[in-house]
Amino acid sequence: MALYTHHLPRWKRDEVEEIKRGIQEHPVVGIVNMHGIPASQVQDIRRNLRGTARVKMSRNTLIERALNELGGSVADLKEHFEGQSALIFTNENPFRLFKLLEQTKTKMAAKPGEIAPEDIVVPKGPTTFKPGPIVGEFQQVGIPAVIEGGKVKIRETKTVVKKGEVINRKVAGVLSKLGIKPMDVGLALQAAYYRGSVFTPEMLAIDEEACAKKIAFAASQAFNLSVNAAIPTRLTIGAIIGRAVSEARNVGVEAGVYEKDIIDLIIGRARREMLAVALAAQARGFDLDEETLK
Amino acid sequence: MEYIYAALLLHNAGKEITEENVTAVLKSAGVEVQDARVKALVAALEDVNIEEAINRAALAPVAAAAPAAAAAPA
Amino acid sequence: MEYIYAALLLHNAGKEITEENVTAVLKSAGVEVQDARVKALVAALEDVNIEEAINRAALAPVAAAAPAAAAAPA
Amino acid sequence: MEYIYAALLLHNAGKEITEENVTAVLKSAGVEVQDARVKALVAALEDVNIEEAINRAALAPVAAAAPAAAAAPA
Amino acid sequence: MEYIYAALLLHNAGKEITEENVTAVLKSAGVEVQDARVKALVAALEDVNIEEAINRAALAPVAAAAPAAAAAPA
Amino acid sequence: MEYIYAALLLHNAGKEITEENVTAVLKSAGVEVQDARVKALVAALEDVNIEEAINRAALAPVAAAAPAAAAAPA
Amino acid sequence: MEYIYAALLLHNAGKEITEENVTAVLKSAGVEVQDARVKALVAALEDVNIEEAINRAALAPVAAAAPAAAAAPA
Repeated sequence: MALYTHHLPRWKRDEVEEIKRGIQEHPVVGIVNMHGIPASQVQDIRRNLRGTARVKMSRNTLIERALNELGGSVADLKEHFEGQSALIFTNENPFRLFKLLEQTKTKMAAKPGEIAPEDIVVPKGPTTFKPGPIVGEFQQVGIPAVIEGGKVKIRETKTVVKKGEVINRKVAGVLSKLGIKPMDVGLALQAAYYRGSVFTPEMLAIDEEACAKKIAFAASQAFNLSVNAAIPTRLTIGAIIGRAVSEARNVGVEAGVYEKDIIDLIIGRARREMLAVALAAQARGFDLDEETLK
Repeated sequence: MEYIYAALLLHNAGKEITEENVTAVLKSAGVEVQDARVKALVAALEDVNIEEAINRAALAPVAAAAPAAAAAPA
Repeated sequence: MEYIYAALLLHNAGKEITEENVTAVLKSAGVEVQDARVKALVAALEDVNIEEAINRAALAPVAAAAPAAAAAPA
Repeated sequence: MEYIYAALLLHNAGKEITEENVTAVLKSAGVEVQDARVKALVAALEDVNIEEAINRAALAPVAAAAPAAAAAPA
Repeated sequence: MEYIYAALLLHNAGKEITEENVTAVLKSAGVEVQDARVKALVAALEDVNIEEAINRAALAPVAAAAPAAAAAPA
Repeated sequence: MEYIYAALLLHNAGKEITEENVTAVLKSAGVEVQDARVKALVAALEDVNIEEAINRAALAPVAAAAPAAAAAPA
Repeated sequence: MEYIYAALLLHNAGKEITEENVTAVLKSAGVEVQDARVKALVAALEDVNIEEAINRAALAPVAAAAPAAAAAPA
């Protein structure tokens, strides 16, 4: 460590110290990739995060040095460096931080050489282009185009780049002409350090819809248990009564207990049985009288 | 369900549903008739409009099923 | 549909559905029996699994009601 | 329905559904018991698997819903 | 469900659903009564319109099945 | 429903559903525990196969009744 | 599902679903609490309308069996 210190110019030394302080003063430290984010958007993001999280941009070498000097498990963050990294400090928990950063993402046009974050689909339908070289450009990237009513029309919906594939120059050009913005641009959280552990994006992405479903599912189970075990609660007593009544009716109808309350159900059941047999008989040549079918 | 079939048979034939008639029909089919069940049946049917019960039975299930489906996505 | 009820009654009573039996049940209910219809019914039901048809009706009232409605104009 | 409730109460309590037991339960609830209805109830339930009957209609509609559609055109 | 049936029996018999009455009915059926369950039941029933719950059950069974199928993929 | 949720939490955690455990869980959630309800809960669950009971659809939900009622006039 | 039940217990008890509260409830049930899961749950529930999710369940309790398989690994 002493070795590093001696060789660092003053401003670098200060920078490293500032990074170390940031890490020590916040429970959560994230690594984000700033690569390809326009400066204007970085400013927007900073503004959106103000009061919640602080973005610290620096050279990767200096961040690495700070992490090395601190040592311990936080240094594991180094393994998640990618592109042009920046640190993000917050007092929020890492899940919340991940969610916040996802929310700051916006859609941008694709640049040649970028990787498609999802299948890029060009929908069929009319365009505003007049006939010209554009038709050839479309065809070169596999988009079937025709001229219709003096305008270029895309004949069928096409997936031009699959998720994970590189977007080449020609495709990028066509997409930009069509105004398709496939890229998610924003601070991508590479990893977050929290209380001795490094969390990856896969661990941090929470599916709220799935969570709501689990809640609903758990509530159903509780409802079922309460009714099936006949444990009355304010919420379920109505259903429990209903169940008991249904059971009693079922038994009564099934066994043919001729009680006033269910005699109409029994009549209905007999009538349905008659109809079922009548229709089966009809299918085999027995003429039903009109009354039967009424 | 024999007893109710006998009753509905009588109803369809335009005959009154009395203990006597129900018993006769059941016997004709070789059923060992239990008086108590006949009595209970006739008593239960006393205040019932059979025609209406039949029509309700035919209509109700279909009608009930439709709104139920609609409620599902809620 | 007296004829069908008579058949169901016999079926439930564990009796065979023969022309003789159906006629006896119908007569016991005061129905003026048409021999041709009895013949047609007995012939038609020969190939019908009544138990299955009944169970289907009991379990699936919706299903039973639907074809009923559809069949109505027939 | 008192009579049926009494029967199910006994069934749930693991007791036999006899005329005597049903009568006792009904009386304890202050019901003026009609012997014929008790007899009819006990007779009707004699050959019935109550556990099955309880669950049959209760569970069946779920399964029935699907074939209902399929059966409709039949 | 014994406790519930006891309550429904009392309700149908026009009697009040009190801890005392429920206990008496359960005992008449030979049930070893647990006071806590009786208390919990009576308390839960205080806020419920039983008649309404019963009527709702009468209407619901058929309809209840349909949303199940629709909701299943959720 | 707190009591039910407490029971399910214990069940899922592989712990026994005893009065003591249920009480502890409820207290940890800041619930003012009523001993009688805990007793009733534990007693009711004694003979219940919880796994089965939670997955078995409970019939006639309150909500399902609403559309049924709408269909009633049919 | 323990974590979900803990959350629902707190919700039903009218308590806030915070990391601290969830942890306390889980511990009271003898669960070895994983900090990260508690955090993930609380963060996820921030944007979930629990009341709505519960009501959705109340409407389609029958459906519970189906998602069971899907939810199991959770």
